[in-house]
Amino acid sequence: MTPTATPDTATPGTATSETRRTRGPVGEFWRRLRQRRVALAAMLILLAIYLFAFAAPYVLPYGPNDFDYLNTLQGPSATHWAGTDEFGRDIFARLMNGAKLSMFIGFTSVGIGAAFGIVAGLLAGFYGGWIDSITMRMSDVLFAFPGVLLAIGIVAILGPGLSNVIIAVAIFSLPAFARIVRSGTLALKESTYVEAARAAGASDMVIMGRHILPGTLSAVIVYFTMRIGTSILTATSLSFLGLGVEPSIAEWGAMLSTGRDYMLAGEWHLTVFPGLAIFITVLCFNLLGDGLRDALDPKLEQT
Amino acid sequence: QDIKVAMDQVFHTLDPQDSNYNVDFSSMEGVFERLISFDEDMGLVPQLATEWEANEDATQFTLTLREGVVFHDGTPFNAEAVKANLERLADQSQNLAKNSMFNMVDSVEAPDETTVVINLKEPFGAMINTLAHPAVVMHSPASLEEGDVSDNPVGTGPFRFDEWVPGEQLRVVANEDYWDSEWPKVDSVTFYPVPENATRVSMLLSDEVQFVYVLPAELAENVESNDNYEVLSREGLTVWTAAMNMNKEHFQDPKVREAFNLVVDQEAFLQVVYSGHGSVPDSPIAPNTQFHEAQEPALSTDVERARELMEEAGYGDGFEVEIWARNNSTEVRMLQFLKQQLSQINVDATVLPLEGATRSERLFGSNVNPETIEYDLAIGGWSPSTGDADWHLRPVYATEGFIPAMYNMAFYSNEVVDGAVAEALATADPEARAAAYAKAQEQIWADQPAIFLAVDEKMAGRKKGVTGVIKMPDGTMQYSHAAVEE
Amino acid sequence: MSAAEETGGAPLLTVRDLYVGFGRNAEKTPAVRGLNLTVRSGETVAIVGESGSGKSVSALSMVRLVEFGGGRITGGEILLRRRNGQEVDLCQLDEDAARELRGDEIAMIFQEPMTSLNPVFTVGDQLVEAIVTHRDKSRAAARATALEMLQKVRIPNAERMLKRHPHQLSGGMRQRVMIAMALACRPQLLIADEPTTALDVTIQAQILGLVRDLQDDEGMSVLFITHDMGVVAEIADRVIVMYHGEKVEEGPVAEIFAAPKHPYTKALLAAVPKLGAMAGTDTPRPFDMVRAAPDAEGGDSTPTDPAAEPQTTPAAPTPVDYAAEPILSVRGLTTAFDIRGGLLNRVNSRVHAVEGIDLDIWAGETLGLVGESGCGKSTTGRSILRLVDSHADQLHFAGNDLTDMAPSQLQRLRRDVQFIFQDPYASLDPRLTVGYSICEPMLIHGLETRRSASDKAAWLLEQVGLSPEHADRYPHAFSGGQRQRIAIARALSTDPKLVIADEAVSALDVSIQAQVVNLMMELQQRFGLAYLFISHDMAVVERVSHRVAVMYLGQIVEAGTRRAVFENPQHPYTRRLMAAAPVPDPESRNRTRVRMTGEVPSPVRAIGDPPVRTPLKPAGEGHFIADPEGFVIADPVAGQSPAG
Amino acid sequence: MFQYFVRRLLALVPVIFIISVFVFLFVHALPGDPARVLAGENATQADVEAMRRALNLDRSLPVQYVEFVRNLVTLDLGTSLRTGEPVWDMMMRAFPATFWLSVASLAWSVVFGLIAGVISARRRDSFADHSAMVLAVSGISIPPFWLGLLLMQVFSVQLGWFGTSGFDDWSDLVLPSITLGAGVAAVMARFTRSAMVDVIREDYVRTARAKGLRERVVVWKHTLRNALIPVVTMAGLQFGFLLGGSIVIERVFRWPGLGSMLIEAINYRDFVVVQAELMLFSLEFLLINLAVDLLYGIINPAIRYR
Ligand SMILES: Nc1ncnc2c1ncn2[C@@H]1O[C@H](COP(=O)(O)OP(=O)(O)OP(=O)(O)O)[C@@H](O)[C@H]1O
Ligand SMILES: Nc1ncnc2c1ncn2[C@@H]1O[C@H](COP(=O)(O)OP(=O)(O)OP(=O)(O)O)[C@@H](O)[C@H]1O
Ligand SMILES: [Mg+2]
Ligand SMILES: [Mg+2]
Repeated sequence: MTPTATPDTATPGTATSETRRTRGPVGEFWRRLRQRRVALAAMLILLAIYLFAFAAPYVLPYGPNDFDYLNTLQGPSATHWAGTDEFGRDIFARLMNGAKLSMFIGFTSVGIGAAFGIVAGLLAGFYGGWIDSITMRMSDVLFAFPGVLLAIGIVAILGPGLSNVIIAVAIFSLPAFARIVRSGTLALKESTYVEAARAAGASDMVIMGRHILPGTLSAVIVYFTMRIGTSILTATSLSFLGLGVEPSIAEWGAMLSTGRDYMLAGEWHLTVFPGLAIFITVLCFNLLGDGLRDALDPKLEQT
Repeated sequence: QDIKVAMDQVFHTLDPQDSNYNVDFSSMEGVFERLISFDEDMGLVPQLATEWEANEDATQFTLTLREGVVFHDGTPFNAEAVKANLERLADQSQNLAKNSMFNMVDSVEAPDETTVVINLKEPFGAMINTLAHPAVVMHSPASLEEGDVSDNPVGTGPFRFDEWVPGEQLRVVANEDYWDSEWPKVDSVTFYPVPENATRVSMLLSDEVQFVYVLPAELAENVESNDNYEVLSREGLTVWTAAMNMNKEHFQDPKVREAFNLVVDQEAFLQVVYSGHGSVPDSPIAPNTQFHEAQEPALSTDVERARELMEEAGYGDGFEVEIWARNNSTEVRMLQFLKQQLSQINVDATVLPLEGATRSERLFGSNVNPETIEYDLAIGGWSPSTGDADWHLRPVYATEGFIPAMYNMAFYSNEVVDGAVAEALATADPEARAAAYAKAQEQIWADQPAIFLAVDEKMAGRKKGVTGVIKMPDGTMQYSHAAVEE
Repeated sequence: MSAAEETGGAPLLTVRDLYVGFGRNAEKTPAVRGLNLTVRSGETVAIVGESGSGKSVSALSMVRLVEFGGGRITGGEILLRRRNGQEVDLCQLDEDAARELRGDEIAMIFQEPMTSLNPVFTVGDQLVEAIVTHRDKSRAAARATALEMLQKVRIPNAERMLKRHPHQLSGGMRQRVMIAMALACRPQLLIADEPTTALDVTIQAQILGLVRDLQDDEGMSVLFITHDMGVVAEIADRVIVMYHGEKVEEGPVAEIFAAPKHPYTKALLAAVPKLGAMAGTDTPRPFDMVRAAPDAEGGDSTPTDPAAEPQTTPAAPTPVDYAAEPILSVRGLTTAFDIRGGLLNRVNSRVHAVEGIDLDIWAGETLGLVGESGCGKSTTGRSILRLVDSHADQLHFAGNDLTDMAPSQLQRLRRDVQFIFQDPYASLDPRLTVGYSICEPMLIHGLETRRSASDKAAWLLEQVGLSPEHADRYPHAFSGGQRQRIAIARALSTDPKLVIADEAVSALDVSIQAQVVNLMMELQQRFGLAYLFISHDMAVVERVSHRVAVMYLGQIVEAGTRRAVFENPQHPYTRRLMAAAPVPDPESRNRTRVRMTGEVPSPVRAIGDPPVRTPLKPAGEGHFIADPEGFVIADPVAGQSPAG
Repeated sequence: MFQYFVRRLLALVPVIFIISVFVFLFVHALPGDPARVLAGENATQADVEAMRRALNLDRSLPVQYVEFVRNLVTLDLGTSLRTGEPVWDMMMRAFPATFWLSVASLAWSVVFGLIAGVISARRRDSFADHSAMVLAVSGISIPPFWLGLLLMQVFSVQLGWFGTSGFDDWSDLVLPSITLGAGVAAVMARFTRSAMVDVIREDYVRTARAKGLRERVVVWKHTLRNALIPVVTMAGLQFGFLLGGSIVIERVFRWPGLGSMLIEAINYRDFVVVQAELMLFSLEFLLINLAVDLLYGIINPAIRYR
């Protein structure tokens, strides 16, 4: 049974097996993801938006902060594709320049929340006992606090600004992830295949990371991709309350919230275009999320 | 007939004497009366007092009262009632919001039924205007005894209080026994607090209310364009400025302050921030304020000259500034505008919109130190509710007004101004006061301790056919003479 | 098809040239290739065959459920004569028409009984639902029918059972509920896919008897899929043998047993373990190896004739050195599961799953552990590996004391002790390819590089009769038996010293079983591997064991050398177990088998009321029994669920 | 079950205690001084000091905390710093509006979300699935205030079908609850879909099919019921979101509920009200989620209470 013993009973199969290599779970995942066209397209669009955001200053005729008081509140036209805002700034230029920041806020804040939440949920579900009690009670506390309020509080205490907005959104995303992962973990840790991994000598880290976590990810991904939208919108509420990023910075949420004053006055383009930008981004994230989720589930491969 | 009004804030209290808020004054305008009131142009008009006079050095004021007036609870209105109210205002231990306005009152006498004499500890030339302040209402002495004036107001006005559901609505109904038999002409007036601008306007446009109080400038056109509604617009008393912190070295140089005023385009400011509804200031105080005097030269915009001045002052490469303001959308727009304008003279602005309570803590908190306070520019608007120059020039531009005590955020201190303000207070003679205030305005205009931005318009939306519900330049509204045309 | 004419009445179900495939290349590599078969009314047809040969897939096709598992019928027809005499082709029906037939005219019992009942509805609701779907009955009437069905399948306290949820039932009871549900509408045809595989002999016997009784009453036809030749001998009229997706032989049961024609059938029958076959020997003996060569071409498979090409019978086992220290030595192993309840969530009773067991296993030795369902066999295995909290006076493995070993040390030691879980599907991570699952233990212990681990995994797959290509597939794409072999391959990957094999070969057809058992024995000889072989199949245990322990209600009631225990069973419980084993010989089918009724008495006891331990006493050389005095034959314990 | 319930209720006590500390610290960590705010910008230092004494804010934090807890225990809750009104009365006045708004929003969004989720899980990658996805994404990427104002313009101002605002009539619930529930409906739809996809291949679903049940029954009864656990968990958690979201919605629709009251109170640093209201929110949330836990057992009897 040692490798040296192999040749004794070796069949021709071993010869072919020289060339093959068992893919790890990650490799398998990529292989399946590659088959999902829609998800890949969504990923490319996101990437394109993000990259274009870097190119925007060199490509577009207007900068995000070029004001023009003679042309304020213009509707969409050939010169200003998405119209201008109350300072006569080109909304399209602001949108493109803002993509970087908004996507960063959406993704990073949820990402941080998810990372901590997942770890907390895994540990709580897996070890139970006081770790579980503390984690869950903390999440009860955080949860019981309306999210926007928590964000208001955090920003009010830490002061406004980009990083604090991210922290605020991250903190109140955290308990949801912890809950989702914990409940999945509770179910999976009793499963026979986890016991089998333990019997094979796997450490707790391996068991949690390789056998339990992937099983909880489908719900996590769904929540994660939805949450990105919510988090950009939370940034909107914060901006509206004057607690967001610096007001002159082109950030989608901030643009939406300041445009609101002009909605009723008939200047819909001030809010529609940033809204559309958020919508497309969130849609792409969700399509990508669906792809990731399906790629995680080998049973869905053939249908 | 019933009139419904949408207000921009919630009501805080039903006792104007204990409030700092225009909504409270406005909603109680029909329930309470003052001794002296303002007309639409902030001119003084008799209300419960028919005549008034002051002694030479402005330390004693004598008022003659209207006869035949009774409070809603039947208590007669007389000199004792006035004495009770004024003593309440002067009693600093009451902790009322408006106590400090009356801290110079020494005693109040009621020699007969219809005469009241107010004795001051020191001269105070602005006393009559102070008495006309919308907070200085006459409560029924009986209700003051009862002690529940903050939620059960009893006055002498054409409307009596009916019900208040905090956060939801406030209703007053016609007082059949009003002393002026011509009024009231409507059966009730109901006020709804509606902080959301768009909702407020939507309520008017769908006929749920007949009057919106505080109509945001962006939405004025919306109302105007509809045949059934009209926009009431009055030039207000508020002068918007960005105070330049003169404890900062760069603002001690007059050239820099001049450059800042030159680089900012006030016309554009009006357009961007107020959709054109307002005017460019021509003095530190607003045209409707008593003793206003237009100053020369008028504000102008000259970016080239501004650059030169900065060059001369040694700041050709500019410097960094921090600008503070409130976090409402109007002031946030001001912040952005200033940031853009200042960038033309290489001044790099960090803007900081502050949430209300945080702002008052950082500007007016007890541990505020003028020497170390961080802002370079602070945006603010000041309106003197007395309609008198004193309550603008003294808190905003006199040395005694340094924050956190009052409202001098520029830490502007000038002997001429301080002297003129004191001089004007020492007399009740309008001409002498006018001369002193002219001197002060001139000096401030020359020194430019602030970037003068705008005098905004106070706007309200009204259903056509409704009359007598009006907006005042000080930002309050009046409805005693409300009527609905058929 | 000549043999078919001999039994039964008119053809009820006729399958012609059926092809079924999976996934993208459903056409290219079908799992079922050109299957033909006929079932006549009143007849019982058994399908036997290699594990993974397409038995389950064929059955699922006949009820048109294979589509829902990702399969596709790519050719052929399935003709059913309906009750009204009309003949329909199931392959051509749309989903709605097929649905009407399902449960009404054709009913099916699935291979996995434990997960086939919906956990959120009561047993009664699920039964009633099946009835009202097809019969124009009121719910009350349907309920009465449901009750009647439950009584028919001899569920004690049927009235109360109706209100229970599946999780409150033991495995055997769930299986009977499934049968009741399948029979509720009195179908013309019952398709039963390995209905007894997961069950121990006693319950198995009970269920077989039941199916037969019901068939007599209702006159329905049965298509019975199994790999247990004993069951076939007992129940079938006709046998169909499948191999590699095709039918290779068909005939009346007696004929097939007496004179198998196809080499695979011969191999199959030769590999059937028979209880008592080992009489007179002391050591285990490998099966006579009749490996049917995997057909490389994928064309017509012609397994090598065992007679023509006799496989090398492995050398006689090397004797075990009993003088040495045992590799595993257990004293007083006790495992109890707490049951909590009450306001303060205190422990108020315990499941005494294992109660003071002593075991020794020497290197190179196989210890067979037998006993009926729920007696604590699996728990014993898990306790030895310290996968559950348990107490032991002594737990020595290869010179290490496991009783209070740090978790990290324990992890390292687990390389040397491997566990093959009873339920192979559940023990494989559904999100990992089986290749990776097999590699994982090697990678965890740093035994191999990724590449060399892959090679070894491929080699192991071949050893258990699968092909290296299977490494890239996921567990759900395998048949029951294939999964079990994957689990075995994984357990062998780290070159362990001790393997705990919990029902490791129960789902395998006998030919593969023989192959796997031989592999295990070969490894034992070459590397001195020790096995704790847990099984309810008495014949296999007899074949593989050096020594045997019989377990009842958490305690060992008889232990000794295999020869002593099997040739001279002393304890009444042991005797009863042996009597319940099915005999793979159609000639002896009418003998009255001992049918045990009722459930195993409950190991659940209130706190402070521990079970009495009955110590073992010598009963001959190398043979011990517990005092039979204390032993009471279990009465039916009404509705007692195994875990409180 | 009952015992479990009582046990869980008891377990809430420490949580509530932690929350009370948290709430207290949160409130007191907010920059801004209530005395300062309440005194108004024109007030002098002396005014502010007087105000501070009048409001008992000059006492040490621990003393204030003890007072806060005592108020909680006796359900007295104290009086508003700003209006002097008993906080209990204020909350009881505002509670029904918020309650009905949350319930109406949750009800429609859960029903809608479930239906949309099931349909898209059932027909993965179909037109219906994609439409549901686009709707769901709209639901979370449209800011509530925007949707609210839009609905108000169309249905109140233009069409005149509903009142713009306020809560005088049950029909007033329609627009705000649609606005508030949109995000929740989206989350529910996505989660339902995901959970259904997980369950639909289980063995017992195959059994249901083998019984010959109608596809509708298989999907809506056998599959959905099992998929409901994660969905119900989410619904419980969304309740917290509703409470938070109602702050914005209440403002737009002039809803006389706790949300607008809370924002007012925060603006004025009316600590007593903020504390009491945060405690109420928390308690409500905890109870809802306790109810969700109990629901688990009803949905899936195999879930054992520990
Ligand atoms: N979902 C699937 N995808 C791909 N292949 C599958 C799938 N399900 C089954 N198979 C393959 O089809 C073949 C037949 O499987 P089936 O389950 O019918 O075997 P079986 O004869 O029932 O075996 P056992 O006795 O082990 O249950 C096997 O080789 C299996 O790997
Ligand atoms: N985690 C657990 N919690 C509570 N009771 C348990 C647990 N695991 C097993 N049991 C109980 O312990 C007893 C022994 O179970 P075990 O699985 O060891 O039986 P077994 O002999 O392997 O039976 P089978 O042949 O059916 O596999 C049973 O009554 C079972 O219900
Ligand atoms: Mg099978
Ligand atoms: Mg077992």
